[in-house]
Amino acid sequence: MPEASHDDALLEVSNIEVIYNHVILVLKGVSLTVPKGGITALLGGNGAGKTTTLKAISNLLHSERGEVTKGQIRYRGERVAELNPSELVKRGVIQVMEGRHCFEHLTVEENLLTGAYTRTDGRAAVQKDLEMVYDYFPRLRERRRSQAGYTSGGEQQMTAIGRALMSRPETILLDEPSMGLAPQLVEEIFGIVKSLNENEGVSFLIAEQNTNVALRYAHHGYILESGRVVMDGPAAELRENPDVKEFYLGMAEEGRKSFRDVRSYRRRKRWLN
Amino acid sequence: MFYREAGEFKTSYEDDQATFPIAFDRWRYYVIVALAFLVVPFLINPYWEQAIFLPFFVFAMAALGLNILTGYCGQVSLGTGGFMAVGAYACYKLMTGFEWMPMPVIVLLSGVCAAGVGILFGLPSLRIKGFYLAVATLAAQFFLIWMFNKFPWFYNYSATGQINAPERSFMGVLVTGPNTSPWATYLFCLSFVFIFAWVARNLTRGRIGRSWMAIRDMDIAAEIIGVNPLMAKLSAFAISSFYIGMAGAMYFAIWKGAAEGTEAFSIEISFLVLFMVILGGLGSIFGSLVGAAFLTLLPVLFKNILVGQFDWPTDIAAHLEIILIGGLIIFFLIKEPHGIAALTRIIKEKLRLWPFPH
Amino acid sequence: FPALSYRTGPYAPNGIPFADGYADYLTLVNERDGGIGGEKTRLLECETEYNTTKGVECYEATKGEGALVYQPLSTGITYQLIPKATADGIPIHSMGYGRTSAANGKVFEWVFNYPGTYWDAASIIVKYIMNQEGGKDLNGEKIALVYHNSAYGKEPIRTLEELSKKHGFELLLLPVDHPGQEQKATWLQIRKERPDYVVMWGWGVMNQVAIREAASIRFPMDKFIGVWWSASENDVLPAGEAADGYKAIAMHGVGMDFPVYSDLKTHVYDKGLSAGAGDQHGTVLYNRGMLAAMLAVEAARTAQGIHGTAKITPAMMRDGMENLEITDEKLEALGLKDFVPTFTVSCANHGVPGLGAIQQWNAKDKTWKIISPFIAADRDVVDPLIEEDSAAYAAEAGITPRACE
Amino acid sequence: MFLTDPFFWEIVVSGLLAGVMYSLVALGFVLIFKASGIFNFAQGVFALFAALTLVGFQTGQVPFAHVLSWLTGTEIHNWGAGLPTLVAILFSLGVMILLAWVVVRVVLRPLVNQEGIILFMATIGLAFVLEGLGDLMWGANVKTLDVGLPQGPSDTIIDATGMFVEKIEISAAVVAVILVVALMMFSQYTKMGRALRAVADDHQAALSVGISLETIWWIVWSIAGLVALVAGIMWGAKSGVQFSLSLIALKALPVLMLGGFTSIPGAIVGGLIIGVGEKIFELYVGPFIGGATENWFAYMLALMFLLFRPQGLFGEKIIERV
Amino acid sequence: MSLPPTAEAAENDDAYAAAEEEHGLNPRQVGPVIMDIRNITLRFGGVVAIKDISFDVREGEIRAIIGPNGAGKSSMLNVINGFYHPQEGEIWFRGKKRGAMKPHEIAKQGIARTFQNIALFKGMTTLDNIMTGRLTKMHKNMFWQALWSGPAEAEEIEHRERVEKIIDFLEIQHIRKTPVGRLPYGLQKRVELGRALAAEPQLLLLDEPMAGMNVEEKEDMCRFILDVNEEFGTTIALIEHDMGVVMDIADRVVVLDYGRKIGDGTPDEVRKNQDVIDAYLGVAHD
Ligand SMILES: Nc1ncnc2c1ncn2[C@@H]1O[C@H](COP(=O)(O)OP(=O)(O)OP(=O)(O)O)[C@@H](O)[C@H]1O
Ligand SMILES: Nc1ncnc2c1ncn2[C@@H]1O[C@H](COP(=O)(O)OP(=O)(O)OP(=O)(O)O)[C@@H](O)[C@H]1O
Ligand SMILES: [Mg+2]
Ligand SMILES: [Mg+2]
Repeated sequence: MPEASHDDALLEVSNIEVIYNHVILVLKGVSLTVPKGGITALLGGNGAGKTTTLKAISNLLHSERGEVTKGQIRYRGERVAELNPSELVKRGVIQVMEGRHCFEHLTVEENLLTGAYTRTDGRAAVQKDLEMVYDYFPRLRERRRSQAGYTSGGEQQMTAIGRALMSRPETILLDEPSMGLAPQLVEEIFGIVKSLNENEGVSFLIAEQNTNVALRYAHHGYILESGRVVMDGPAAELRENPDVKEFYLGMAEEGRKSFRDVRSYRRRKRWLN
Repeated sequence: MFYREAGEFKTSYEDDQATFPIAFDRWRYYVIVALAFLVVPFLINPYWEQAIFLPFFVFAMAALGLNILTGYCGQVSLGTGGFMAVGAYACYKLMTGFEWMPMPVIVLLSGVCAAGVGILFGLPSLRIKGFYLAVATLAAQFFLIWMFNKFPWFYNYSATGQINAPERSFMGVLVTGPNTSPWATYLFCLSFVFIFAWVARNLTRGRIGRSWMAIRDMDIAAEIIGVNPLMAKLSAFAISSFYIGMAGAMYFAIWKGAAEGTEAFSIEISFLVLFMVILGGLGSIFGSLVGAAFLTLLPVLFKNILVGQFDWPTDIAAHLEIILIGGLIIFFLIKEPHGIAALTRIIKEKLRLWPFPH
Repeated sequence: FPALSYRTGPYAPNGIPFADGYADYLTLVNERDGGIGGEKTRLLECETEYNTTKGVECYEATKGEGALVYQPLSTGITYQLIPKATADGIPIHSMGYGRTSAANGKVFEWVFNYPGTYWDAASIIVKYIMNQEGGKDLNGEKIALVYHNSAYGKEPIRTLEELSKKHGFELLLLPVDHPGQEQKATWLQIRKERPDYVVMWGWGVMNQVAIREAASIRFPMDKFIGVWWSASENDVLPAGEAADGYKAIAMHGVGMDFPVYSDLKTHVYDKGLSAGAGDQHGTVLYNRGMLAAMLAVEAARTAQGIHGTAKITPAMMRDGMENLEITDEKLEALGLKDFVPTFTVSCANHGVPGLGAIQQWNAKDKTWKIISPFIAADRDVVDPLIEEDSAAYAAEAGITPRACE
Repeated sequence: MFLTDPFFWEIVVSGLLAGVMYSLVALGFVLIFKASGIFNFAQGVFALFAALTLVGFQTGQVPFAHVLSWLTGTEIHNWGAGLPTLVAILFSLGVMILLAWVVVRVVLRPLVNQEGIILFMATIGLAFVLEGLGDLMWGANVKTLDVGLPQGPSDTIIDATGMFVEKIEISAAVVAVILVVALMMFSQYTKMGRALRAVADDHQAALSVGISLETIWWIVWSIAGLVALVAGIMWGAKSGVQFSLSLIALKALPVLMLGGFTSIPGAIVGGLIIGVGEKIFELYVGPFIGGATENWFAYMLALMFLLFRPQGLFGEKIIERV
Repeated sequence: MSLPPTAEAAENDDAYAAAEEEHGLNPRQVGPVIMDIRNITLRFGGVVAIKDISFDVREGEIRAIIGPNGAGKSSMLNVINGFYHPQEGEIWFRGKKRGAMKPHEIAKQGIARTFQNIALFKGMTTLDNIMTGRLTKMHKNMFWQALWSGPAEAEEIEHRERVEKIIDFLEIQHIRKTPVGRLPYGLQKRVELGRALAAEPQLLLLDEPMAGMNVEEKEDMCRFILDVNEEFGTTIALIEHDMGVVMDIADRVVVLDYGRKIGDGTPDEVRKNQDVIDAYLGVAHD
């Protein structure tokens, strides 16, 4: 897989601190860069702060009573803090939120169309992309007329992703895209990511629990633990790192062990001492 | 560094469930109660009684009730005024019907009547949800008021439909009628609010409270894990209207001494109480009290400052007062949508962390 | 002198002129003759928004400050205050509103409602109607009462029922709920029942809508008579031309052609002392406010006379009110000739004289005009009712009526 | 037996017309609810405020005259000359748009993503502010509003049918129909329409796809302002412009329930049903139970409907899913 | 781990032997059929979510339901706990045919579940959420509740103790008093499991319990599920998209595909089933 060079950084997060409800400190100085045309993976356990990071970038925090208290985020050198979410989308940054967030009263198709809200290049183009999305997710074509609220978890997940694609973004923030999707769909999704990235030069920042897949497709990876970046590097290297192996890929030295006989003690993570 | 949990070791679940797990809070609470019961009665004068304390107690009671329904069980109701009216008229009929009945019993029974009506108007809530329900409860509001105004039996066929509270004494002290002494009415209402705030606290921390909150937060899931929506919702309506009914009874018999359905229990009351609940904090007993205090004091305060101190023309002052109150409400909602109670909680959390920012 | 005015809320349009009139007259008294018997009067205005809770709060707030007499200005508030004030020994003057049976001074020692009560008004209106119909009884005639569905609106019902028995007319009761913006049904009812006269006990927006609706069903305006609270410019103006000919009962003269206005101009308006926006002069309710103030002042004078002191207490004020005497000379002197009929309050009767005239609206030059002499109420209908009701109250409140010799 | 009653049809007609008047107010509610899930209780006060402003411009009142004269001791209450009606209407509309902007900025933006009830309360707070402001600006006395709409009963109809129908209500009906059609067009055939519903469903998701809540809200609240102005004119011409005008909101609520909070045609249909229903009940049943039933009957009627259709006649179905 | 084994666990043992030879299952306590689903068909207007599906769940086993997105898995769970009412077919629970029942009645029968889109009570703390799981087991009436001190408190504490055991078991002591709304997704899933366990169900339905977890957390989750299954003998039916997990911990797997049942049997059988590979697994799973 080609290593995207780092010099032309598209998105720069320089040690941000995020506080919810004025008291809960969640991010304790996170810095990362998303290079133009790169796929960057953001890994980390529950509560590590992945979602928070993405929300900080797409400026959705204040609606959750959270705020960036330190550091700053620049997109193409522009300070994100000064832009409101819709301006960000106009600049081509779009987020797929964790846990679906479809417009439940709208039909699947209407959901997809709202994705094209900021677009100005005429109905025809939009229609074309709609077809594209349906080709990616045939299941959605079948359910296009039914209210999103009544579709299955996975269908909602597809809808959410499709909706993001509809805005012809140049940077996509994916929060746990694989969640609740059938295995072959997961592969397909990342296939789509790959092709968009290679053919259309779309850059990705992907928060993902499915480290296995994520590291296979990403160029560069960051590992977040309780609000701090504890490790980062080219995906290939990370895949080889013993800790990553054990804790994120579930491979012990002797290879993948069955979920039945996982030992209940844990080796202490090296980077924590 | 005075506000600490450190050194607060909970050795048993009792302590852990205590209302005030932190010693500091506990002591402050004792002090306040002591002041309320032992000191204020000696200082109180008619103005404070009429303009501040009685309104506060009455609305605190109503707010407790509404908070149980709206804050804990998530059913928004705009029928508060109507249910208060039920309490008031029940109280009137009881007072005039059974002279011998001791006042506390009358107030309780008034609550019971209201509870009955509450259950009746609670039934639709099984099918109707959210704002639809909220607006639907207005049906109760308007219908009840109309009824009390329409059928002379409710106001003992008096010429104008006014109801006046006859004099009644409890333990040899006048508690209703024009000749009561402030401390008597004060203590009477205080005791009621005190006891029932405590009851509310108990109800909401236990089994019933949890089933209410479950319904509030996600009714379908609640039902699937075994909460019976019928029981939960109706019990919430019943208890809530019971409180509101008692509030109505105190409102009429002890505070106002006379009332006229159409005016005294108008829809404004419903909104006022809802405000108290929301500003104070949905799903918080303490919040109900704070909210009630806040919204009963505020207008009096403004009036006294604007007219009393700066002696502005009353009308300008009055208009300004409305604007200010409206503004403040919005301000608070923005500052902390979950009410003053939540605000204090945050402050506490900050205090715990103090002197560190987080 | 506390004035529990209401310059905001749904009824503000009526509250403002009254309050202004009340205030301006007291100012006049201070400015022109340096107060009452040398004692400057002080006006304690307190905003009630026509809301009992606030009203009571006002009462409690002001009673400490040497309030001599209360003008609750709302039937609701009056009912609240009657027991309180009686207990505190402060007189209430509910002028043409409040609890009618308070006219019985034996029971309601501290409450006064001269110069007239709702029940008087009801019977006066009926009398007037009889005159219109040529003085004979109203057998087979039908009178509809359109009333504000509240304590206030219900007041006249009892009297009218009595009168309908006596004069054999049919009474049709049509309540209108607060606020009364929608009265289509009511007026359809009227179209259906075709009453010969419509009497209205309305308040606030209800009046304006009623007059409109009446016009729009082409009900003859001169057969549509309102009580004195449905008799202000506010009520007729919105209906425009349509309101022409609408009648209402008046307890006092209308318009500005009373000498007192010249005084007001010189001593109050021109000094920029006029209360409120100062745009209400001469309106019906402004005059009513003035009347209230005038009566209060005269009562205070009387009280000073009786007790021979300038500084009077509420109790003395009460005596003053009870022995108040309004004579033509007095009115002449005050520049209010023929403003009100003369009367003398007595220990037993706090509701004298119970006279009222009929005023009619002229939409062209936007003025009211008194079109009848002052008519007396039918005492042998009203008085028994008063007796009865006050007796009931006495029983309920455990008052033993005092003997008035 | 009703049908034989000569009055029955007149009752129906006047019920329908009354219904239209309710719908005018209900429309404002629907718009805002549809577009943001906010139950805007201030709608009634909007109508009052709009009407007050209109009269103010028409008669050339000086805003805050009373306050000014109290502060400065001046006695100006009137510019002397007022504006021609049409201009005045445009100006008032401008004011409403400005108001909408302020509301969005000051009240709504900080409250993004809060539960409905919080926003609902905020709008009540807003109502208070506007009440006070309206009185301060233009004074609390009753004002007559005349925008030159034909007044009084229409003779042609009387001659034709013997029914008394107010001209102004006919114009109200016409205006209402136009409004409804226009608004339906707006929410059906523009991408706005879809965006509105999206916003109502999920503020955050809407933000994330780049819908600017503020713009949407500003537009919608402005339109609601326009609707309020129309309602204010119609009701104001009927009963004079004064505080009570704000209470018409209460007349609109049952209409909303019945028609569905999210449906524009629902507002009209609901209005008509309520209007006719309450009139018939008042006239045929009312007399036996003492009259003045309209207020609660409207609500009871709506309640009955809801028991069968919890989302009202045309409201969006409430999604229940785990 | 120290909840006393429930009655079922005990009675399983005798059924266990029989069960073993009749299906050469791995030697685990698998008893008689506890739930039998017969010819269920579920339609939503046009959509047929489930088409004539039958399968059974045996006492004490871990039964996995897999299938592509929109196959009808969650719907099936909704049918089982009475939230959806199938147009056709019947459900037998513990040998009795189930009539029309409300979800909360079914819950009382001992069926608990977790949800795909987390359905925790956002306004409450972890502790309270799990306590709600025990509502079906608490009975003190309103009067005692109002008094609190006395029976109500005693009951509360008794149940609190059991809940604390579950909290320890799931290793979520540190968030005991945190409002669940603030918890990260993965922990919320864990709390939800706790809430279901609190009801001490006989049949536990899990809808994608491991979605949104990394391997480490999945391992924990598996351990919890296995422990529950082994130590309380709780029967478990779970939906999961992670084949690794399913193949490892499930005793038997049923495969749905757009409403149809295309496979049923032990993991190995299913893994080899060609339809399943085409419809779902894509590449044959390693
Ligand atoms: N609205 C909120 N208020 C308070 N705390 C919050 C809020 N949202 C998240 N948190 C806290 O922030 C921390 C990080 O949450 P976040 O959702 O970013 O983690 P995550 O890496 O996305 O976890 P997961 O992989 O489970 O989604 C968590 O500990 C959570 O408790
Ligand atoms: N209440 C409903 N109304 C209409 N259609 C529904 C409803 N519930 C489910 N469906 C449809 O039934 C099908 C099955 O839904 P279900 O949620 O069971 O899928 P699933 O197997 O859980 O998929 P996933 O793995 O993505 O969760 C889906 O196509 C969905 O759109
Ligand atoms: Mg996350
Ligand atoms: Mg599912």
